[in-house]
Amino acid sequence: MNISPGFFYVFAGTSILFSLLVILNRSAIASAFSLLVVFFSFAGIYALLDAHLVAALQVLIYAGAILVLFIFVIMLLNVEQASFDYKRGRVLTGVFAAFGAFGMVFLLGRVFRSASAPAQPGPFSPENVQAAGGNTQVLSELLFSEYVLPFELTSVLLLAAIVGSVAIAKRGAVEKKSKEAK
Amino acid sequence: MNQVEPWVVLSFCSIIFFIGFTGLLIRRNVLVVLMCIELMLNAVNLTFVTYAKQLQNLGGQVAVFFIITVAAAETAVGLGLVVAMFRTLRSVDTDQIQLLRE
Amino acid sequence: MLFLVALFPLIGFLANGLWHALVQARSVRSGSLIPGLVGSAAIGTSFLASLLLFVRLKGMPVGQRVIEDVLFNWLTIGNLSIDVAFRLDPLSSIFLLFITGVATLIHLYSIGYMEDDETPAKFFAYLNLFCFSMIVLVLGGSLPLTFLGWEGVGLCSYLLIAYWYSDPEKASAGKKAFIVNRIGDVGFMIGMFIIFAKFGTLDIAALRTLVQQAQEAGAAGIDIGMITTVCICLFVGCIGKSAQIPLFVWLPDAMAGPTPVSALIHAATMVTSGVYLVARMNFLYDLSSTALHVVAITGLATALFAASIAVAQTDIKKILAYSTISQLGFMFLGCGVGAYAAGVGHVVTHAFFKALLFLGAGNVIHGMHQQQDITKMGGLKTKMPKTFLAFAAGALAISGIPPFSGFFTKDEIVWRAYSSPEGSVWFWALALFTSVLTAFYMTRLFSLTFLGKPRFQKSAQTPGESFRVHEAPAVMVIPIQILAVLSVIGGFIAIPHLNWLEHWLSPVLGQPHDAAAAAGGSGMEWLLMLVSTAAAALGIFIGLKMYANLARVDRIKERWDWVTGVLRNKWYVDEVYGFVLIRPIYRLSLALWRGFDIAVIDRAVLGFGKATEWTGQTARLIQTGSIQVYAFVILIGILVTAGYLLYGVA
Amino acid sequence: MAWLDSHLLTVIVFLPLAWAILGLAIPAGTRANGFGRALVKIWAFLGAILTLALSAMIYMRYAPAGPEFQLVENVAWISALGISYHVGVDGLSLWLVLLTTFLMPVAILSGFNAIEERIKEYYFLLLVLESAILGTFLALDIFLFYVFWEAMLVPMYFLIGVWGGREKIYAAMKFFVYTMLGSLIMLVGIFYLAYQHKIQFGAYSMDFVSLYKLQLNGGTFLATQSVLFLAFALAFAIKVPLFPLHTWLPDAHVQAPTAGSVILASILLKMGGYGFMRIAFPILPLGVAYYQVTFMILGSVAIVYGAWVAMVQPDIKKLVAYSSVSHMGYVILGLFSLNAIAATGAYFQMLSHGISTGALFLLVGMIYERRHTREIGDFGGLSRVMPVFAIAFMIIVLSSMALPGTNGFVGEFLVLLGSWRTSPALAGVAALGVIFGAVYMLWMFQRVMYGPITQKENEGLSDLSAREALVLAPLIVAVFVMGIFPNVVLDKLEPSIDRFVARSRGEVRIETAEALNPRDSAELSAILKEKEE
Repeated sequence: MNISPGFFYVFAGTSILFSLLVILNRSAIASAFSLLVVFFSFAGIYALLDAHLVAALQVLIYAGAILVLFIFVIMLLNVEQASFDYKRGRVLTGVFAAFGAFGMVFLLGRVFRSASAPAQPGPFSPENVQAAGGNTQVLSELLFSEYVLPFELTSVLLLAAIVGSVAIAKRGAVEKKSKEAK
Repeated sequence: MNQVEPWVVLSFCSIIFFIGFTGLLIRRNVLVVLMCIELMLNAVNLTFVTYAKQLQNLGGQVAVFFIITVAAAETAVGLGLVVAMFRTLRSVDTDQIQLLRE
Repeated sequence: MLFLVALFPLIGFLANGLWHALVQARSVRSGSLIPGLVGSAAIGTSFLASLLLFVRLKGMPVGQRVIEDVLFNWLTIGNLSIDVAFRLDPLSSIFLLFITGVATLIHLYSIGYMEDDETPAKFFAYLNLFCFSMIVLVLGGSLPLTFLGWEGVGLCSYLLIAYWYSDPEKASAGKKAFIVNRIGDVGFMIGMFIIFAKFGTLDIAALRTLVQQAQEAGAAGIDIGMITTVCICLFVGCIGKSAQIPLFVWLPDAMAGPTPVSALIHAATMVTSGVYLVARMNFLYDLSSTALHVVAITGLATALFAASIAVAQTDIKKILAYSTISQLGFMFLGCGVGAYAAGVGHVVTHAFFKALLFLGAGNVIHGMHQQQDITKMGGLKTKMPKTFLAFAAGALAISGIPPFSGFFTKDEIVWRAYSSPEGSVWFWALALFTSVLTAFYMTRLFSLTFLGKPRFQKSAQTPGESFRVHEAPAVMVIPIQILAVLSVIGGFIAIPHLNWLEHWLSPVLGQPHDAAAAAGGSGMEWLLMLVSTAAAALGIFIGLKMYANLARVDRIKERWDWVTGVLRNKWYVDEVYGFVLIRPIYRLSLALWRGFDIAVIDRAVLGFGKATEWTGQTARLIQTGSIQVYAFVILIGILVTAGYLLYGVA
Repeated sequence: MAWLDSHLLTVIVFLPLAWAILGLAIPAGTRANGFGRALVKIWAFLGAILTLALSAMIYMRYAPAGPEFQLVENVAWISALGISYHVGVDGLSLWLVLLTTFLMPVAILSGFNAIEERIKEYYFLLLVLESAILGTFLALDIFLFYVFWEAMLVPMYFLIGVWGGREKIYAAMKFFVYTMLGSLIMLVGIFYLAYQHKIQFGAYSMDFVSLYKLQLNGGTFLATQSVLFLAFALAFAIKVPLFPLHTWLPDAHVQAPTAGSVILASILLKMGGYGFMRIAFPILPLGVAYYQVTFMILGSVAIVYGAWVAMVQPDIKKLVAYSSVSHMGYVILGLFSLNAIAATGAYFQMLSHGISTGALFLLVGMIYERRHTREIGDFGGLSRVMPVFAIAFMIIVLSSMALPGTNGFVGEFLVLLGSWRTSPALAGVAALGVIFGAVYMLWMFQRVMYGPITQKENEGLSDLSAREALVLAPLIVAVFVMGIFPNVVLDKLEPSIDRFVARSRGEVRIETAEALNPRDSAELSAILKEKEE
């Protein structure tokens, strides 16, 4: 694929390193910041793969919205002191999980490697996309034409998520109130 | 040597995915578990984008768009749950929530 | 026309049965007159119809004396087709006549006997049902139809023996009768199965034709071993129904029923149906001398055995019951030596005199207020003169004194036992000895009951001066007087050499062997006749002599106590059966239920359940409720599956 | 009318269900007045009567000389798997349907006084049960058959478990687990058959008509057919129930309410026999041949064993339950004899067992209602206080012990007559059942009805009421009609029985069954093929 190996390996190495930090760091807040680095590295890889819109969304939504939310909740709950030293069973699990994960990666890598290239590439070659006005424009057109129904449905999903999180977060409060009333 | 083969990118995705999965298994903090899920979702996103590039089909990127939306919704609900759980249990330890057991 | 004979008793049964179910069951006393008259009218009409049919049959040419009446097809499956068809031929006409005739008399008698009963309608309904079944048995044109009657009479016998069901012993006696009969019935059924498997038909006439054709085709056309099996299987049925060794045990117990029932069912008609069946299937028995020998030896052994028991009994009805068994043995002896006509002849005369004896005993019991022990009777000659006379005729007839009916038919059997190609001197000698015994025990019974001095005043069982022995009412006397006349003259149907009966039956039973020529001419026959008369006279003489002095009898009894004890206890046959068959089966059943059904099968099934539960409990441990553990398991599952897909296949 | 004509079977199958659902609308809870409760009972009774009337229409329409299945309805259901809604009637199903619709009003009527709690649910379940049973008998698609077969379990489970006796839960569970075990294994068999059909004919099919054409006689034909046969036979043998799989029956019977026992004994047991006749035999003739001897032995053993164990039961219902084991042994013996006479006898025996055992349970239920005990020892001398009951009881007892002239005789006689041709020895053993049948029945009758009245409570018992007489009368009439005019049944049955025998019997007889081995497979398959054409 026509991407720069140098950048790719830098980004990939960074994200693997910081991913490991995410899961190994004892402090939740440290994990969250490690995750931020991973997100940015991913955005870089997206950009390398000519997925400009996705790269932007990655930065905006993941790094900008979701992660902020995480950090906010961590701060809000202030659970730092609920420390998380790994129990003995947990370490064993980790070792097994690591072995399992390694096995899976090995298997998947073998599959990916042996998979043959597609006989007929699709119409969206970089040249065509460039000619049609760039990645963002083409993607937007697709979203509003072919994928318009799922696109509209996402709004329903988001609405449901909003209502759901409000309901969940609020229920405890309501219960508390009713308890106090009694 | 100035090419990156698709399988390398895809394998990288699977590495990230399984790092996330391992985290899912070993961490007891629900918040970190949720972060691991985000990590896994990102790995999948990257797979989509890689295939979109390889197959010259933008459907993959559209899918990523939707996944990001779903991830946002999921995080909202998930964190709401964490807050609710913290309120009742005063803890975010997964070992405390074993309601499925009985 | 023919079915009417059976229809009348059926109507009588339904009428009386409905009357009982609707009215009498609600404990409304109505006396025995109306149901009795209904029942008697039903069977009486049937008797008249039989007479008419008999006359019609007689008017036909000898070779074609068959009246057939096909009512409807009972069932048809493939090559099995059974019609409900009645068939009247000379053999069944004889049976039909005496059955309906004797039954009519006994119905009339019962009006008097059952006067004080609570549910006479039920009684007469059962009697009518019995007559219906008996008529079906005799007229049935195919084996299944005969079997219908066969089981039907067994049922009625059960119902009537257990008629006074409040007494557990009587109820048990009924059950015993039915079950022992059932054992025989299985033999009958198996006989039918073999016949159907080999000949493909169950119709008697068709079977006869087939057998004859096979015979004509030569010795190769027929499998004698199979015929022998069939004959013996059918004979097992006869053993059950006609109370032969080893299935005779039910008949003495059956005396628990009302006396008219004993007279009708357990003396005159039902028990002789075994003889009817053998005579009916004579074309099969003729082919197998093994089967004939089995019949003859069983009959002879039973005759001797039962007579020996009868000598020691004290219950008037039990004596008559054993006498019946013994006489049935004679009939089978006759059939077994190939002299079916002689057997049938004895059936007829036996029906007359044994019905007479039972009804006479009924009068005695009625007069003595349910006393049945002959040692507590005596001197009834003057108290019941009419019964006495009639009873005397019956006793002489059964003892075989000429010219009473029993003499002719019994002597015919004894003679045939000697002269027939199937017979032998031993048969003759044992039969003769049995007739001495017969004469002896009848004389004993007669003497203890009617002669001597009354012994019943002393009996503590009869309270106060209300006890008065009386003669029975007319309705109970006239039937036995008619029977007495028949017992005297009935034998003339079978006078030697004129033998009307044998000629009448010959289309069915075949021409009799020219026996006289075979065994030393008619001189021998006359000689043996004299001998047997003398034997009977001897028996009577000993009996009279002995029981004139009762004190001496008691002394003899004491001296020979072990012999009389065995005889009094009927050779302990019931006890042996109980020990060898009934109790082991009962225990085995109990053991199977508790030890196998519950202990093994149920435990195995419940063990299955327990194992499942244990598995579940164990598997539950995996369900930690921790999502992370679940996820780990998922990971392993995916790993294994993917690994298998990649490396396992190909 | 034309619409009804073309959908008669569907209407019959679903009418009770619809009727039951409508009946739920009647207010008959615990606080309802007597009128509502009476209305529920009458509503259910009317539903059953209406179904009976409709099934009489089937009887009129069914012409034995016509095509094999009549009044057929066939609608595709799950086409990908070849499953269709296919119903139709032939001689085999006709009489069992009639038996069901005939007994259902009787069973419903019998419980009018006995069931006092949750009556609406009770009658609802009874009607649902009727729908499921009718569906099982009328289905011509093996999957549809299975669906109804399983659906029948649920109402029965609740009938035993809710309105049953002291150990109702135990009995209901035992019943359920036993039956379920068998039917799950059958389900595997069903899928294998459909799969084989795809292999042989290129498409999945679950239709009986097409499954009958299967030739499961490949290289390992004996293994295939014998394993498959066992899979089906297990389900059906549990249902029948065949010794030694019978132990659920006594418990279920004893604990079930009267109507439940009646339906269980009279109809549900017949589903086992029907399954054998509809599925196991025609589809797997070689399997039949392979297991013929085994099953005939089991049948004969069941006859004698059931009779012996029945003899020593202290509880009347248990006695009747074990007598069912004995009677159904004749069915197995007859079916496996593989000839028309025995098969007809077996079928007839199923019907007559339905009538007479159903009646026995009703009778036992009647005295149970009066005395609240079923111990034989608690009775004695009832003839005196209940003479009409005694008459009815006697008639049914006689029918149960196969007296000629009653329905029981025809079945037993034909089974024994037919099986004698196949195996005289086993028929001889089975004939012993005739004796023991008389022993346990008469002994029970004697202890309950005869003798003096030993217990005070028995003195004041009332005789049959008009309703009870009405319950028993049709059964007693059926006893005699079937005994004296069996041709009424046989006429409509014969062609179906002939087809059944022709399908299920190869040339393979009992003596050659042992000699069967794969070497003969070519020969056998040739003959089978010939037979199919």
